[in-house]
Amino acid sequence: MKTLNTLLIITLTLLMITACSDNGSNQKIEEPQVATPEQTVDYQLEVDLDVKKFRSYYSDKFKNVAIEDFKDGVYAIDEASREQWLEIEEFPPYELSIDEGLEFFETPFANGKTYSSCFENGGQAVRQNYPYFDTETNQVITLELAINQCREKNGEQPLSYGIGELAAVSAYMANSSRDKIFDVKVPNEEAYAAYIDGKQFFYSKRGQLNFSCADCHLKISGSHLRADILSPAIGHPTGMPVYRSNWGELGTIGHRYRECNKNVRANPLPYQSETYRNLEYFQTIMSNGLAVNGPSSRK
Amino acid sequence: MSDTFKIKVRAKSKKGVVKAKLLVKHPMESGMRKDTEGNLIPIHHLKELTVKYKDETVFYGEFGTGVSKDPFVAFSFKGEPGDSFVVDAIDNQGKTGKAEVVIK
Amino acid sequence: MTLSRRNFFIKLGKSAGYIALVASLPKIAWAKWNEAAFHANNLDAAIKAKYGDLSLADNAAVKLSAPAIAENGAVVPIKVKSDIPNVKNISLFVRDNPAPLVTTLHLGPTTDTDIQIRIRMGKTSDVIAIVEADGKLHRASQQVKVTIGGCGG
Amino acid sequence: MRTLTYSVMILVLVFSFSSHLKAEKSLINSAETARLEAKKLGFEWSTTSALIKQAIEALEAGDKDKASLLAQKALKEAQNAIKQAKYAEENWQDAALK
Repeated sequence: MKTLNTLLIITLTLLMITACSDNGSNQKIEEPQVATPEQTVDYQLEVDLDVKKFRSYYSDKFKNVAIEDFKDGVYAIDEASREQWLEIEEFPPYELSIDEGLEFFETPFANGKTYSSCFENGGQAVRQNYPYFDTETNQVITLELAINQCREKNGEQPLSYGIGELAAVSAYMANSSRDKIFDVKVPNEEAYAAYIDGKQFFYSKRGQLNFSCADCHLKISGSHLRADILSPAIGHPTGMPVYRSNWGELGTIGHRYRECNKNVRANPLPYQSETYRNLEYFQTIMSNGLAVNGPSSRK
Repeated sequence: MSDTFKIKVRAKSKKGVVKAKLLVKHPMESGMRKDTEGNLIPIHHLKELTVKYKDETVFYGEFGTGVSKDPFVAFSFKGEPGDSFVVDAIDNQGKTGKAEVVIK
Repeated sequence: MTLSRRNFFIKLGKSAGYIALVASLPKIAWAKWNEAAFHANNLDAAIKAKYGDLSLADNAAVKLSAPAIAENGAVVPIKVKSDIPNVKNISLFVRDNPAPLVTTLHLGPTTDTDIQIRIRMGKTSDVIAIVEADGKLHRASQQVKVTIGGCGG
Repeated sequence: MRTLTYSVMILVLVFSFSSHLKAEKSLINSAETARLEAKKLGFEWSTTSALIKQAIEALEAGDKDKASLLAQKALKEAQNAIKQAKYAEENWQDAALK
């Protein structure tokens, strides 16, 4: 395995070197295009076009997969691993986390209030509304950020974002939202800028291995990278948070982002950094129309 | 660390046969893993689990470190909805888990 | 040799007298975990420690289902089913695990031979299910491939 | 990360009064500067800071050649990361679905 590993690294490094030196020589010199000022731009329309392209890309690539089934991640496209997954989903280990999450969710803060006081509908069946663009603070609010904002508003210390209590609360909230359909909107220009920032991250190569999210999860999704089948990017956020057998525990989407970045030997960004939140915003919009099926189990 | 661990159970009876599925919250440390400082994490695994229905032992399992983290085990026995059964478990460190389950 | 001790528990269920005994001495049940078998570091030794000299043969009536390729060696779903009568227990072994014996599941008289469990495998190996019934051992084996993942897909 | 920055600072202090090991020292400094630039852009590689740390250790152990080699490697990595960031900034749309 070590030799295989080394071989892969060498290949990828060579790729990376080529790509990087190409970057140097092929620098495009273009006049910056100045957009003619328009009265109103319908940003949602632009975004909807992107969503359409994204969906049809995966529909064309995986012809036997119904679009709504992409919520199952890699298990939508690979029958052999789907069988094992279904056996695990019969009684998945995240069930224990949902119970823990419920306990945390219902335990009052020092001021007597609970999480339910911070959320619409008492926090039940709201997962599909996250992340959203908050037009007052001009930023993307993810569910995890909202959970910690709720704590701080009620005089509690924020929780760490990757694993543990916060992930469990998120799991409980996701579970109460099962089968609700994601429909995340881009309300204005600032929101569109956040969306574009997330989109840019998605398509940008990074790390020593010089891979973008899109390289693995769009262009070559469905093919093998070592023993793994690369999951389609459509449906990435629907099953979050996720109990990964590799972790042996439940983690948030941020935990997975950081892991992915480390895999391509890029230094991960901090949890809930603006860029990661924008990436989650972009990715969730690309998965609009799919149902919440988090928490989920993955290999 | 707490002296007990959780056991979550689902049990449904169909035509007089109960399908019982158990999920045990347990780290199942193999004793061969190291922590971030390079120290060996002590072996810690589920050891025995007994299921009693109407004073009879319907299932008794012995487990080693070859069982996955958060162990899952399922089995079937003759039983009726509304009846209950008791699950008792112990690990190699003497910690215990217990669940009383009403069959659906 | 230790047969009577191993089957002690199952017999308990059949005899009211023994139930009274176990109620007064509940700790006895916990003494049964087969240390020698769980600590054996190769398959033959583990089977020997577990079952002594009981006769062992492959039997197609033992239905072992395991994935041909494990998605993740940390969680390999296994099912064992059989219609062999009078099954006392089912043991699962992974030949190439450092300790091959994974579990022994003892079944009561009203319990079906139909179990599921998730096991760990360090590498590609045979998985062996042994069913004990009427003093005989019935075996089924299957190879499960374990590949080491990179990023997790 | 903090320890690394700290050790780089120490190194700068220790060596700034002597011309001794000047080339290696400045190479390490360049690598660290480039790494911080890549980090600012959000494109730092996860491998670079370890190389710099090893270069400093090699220098402290008096192995100039090794220090120089490691620092060069780190510098190259950091420069490639910066290139990567610039390339992405200018060309990411080419990769997006049309």
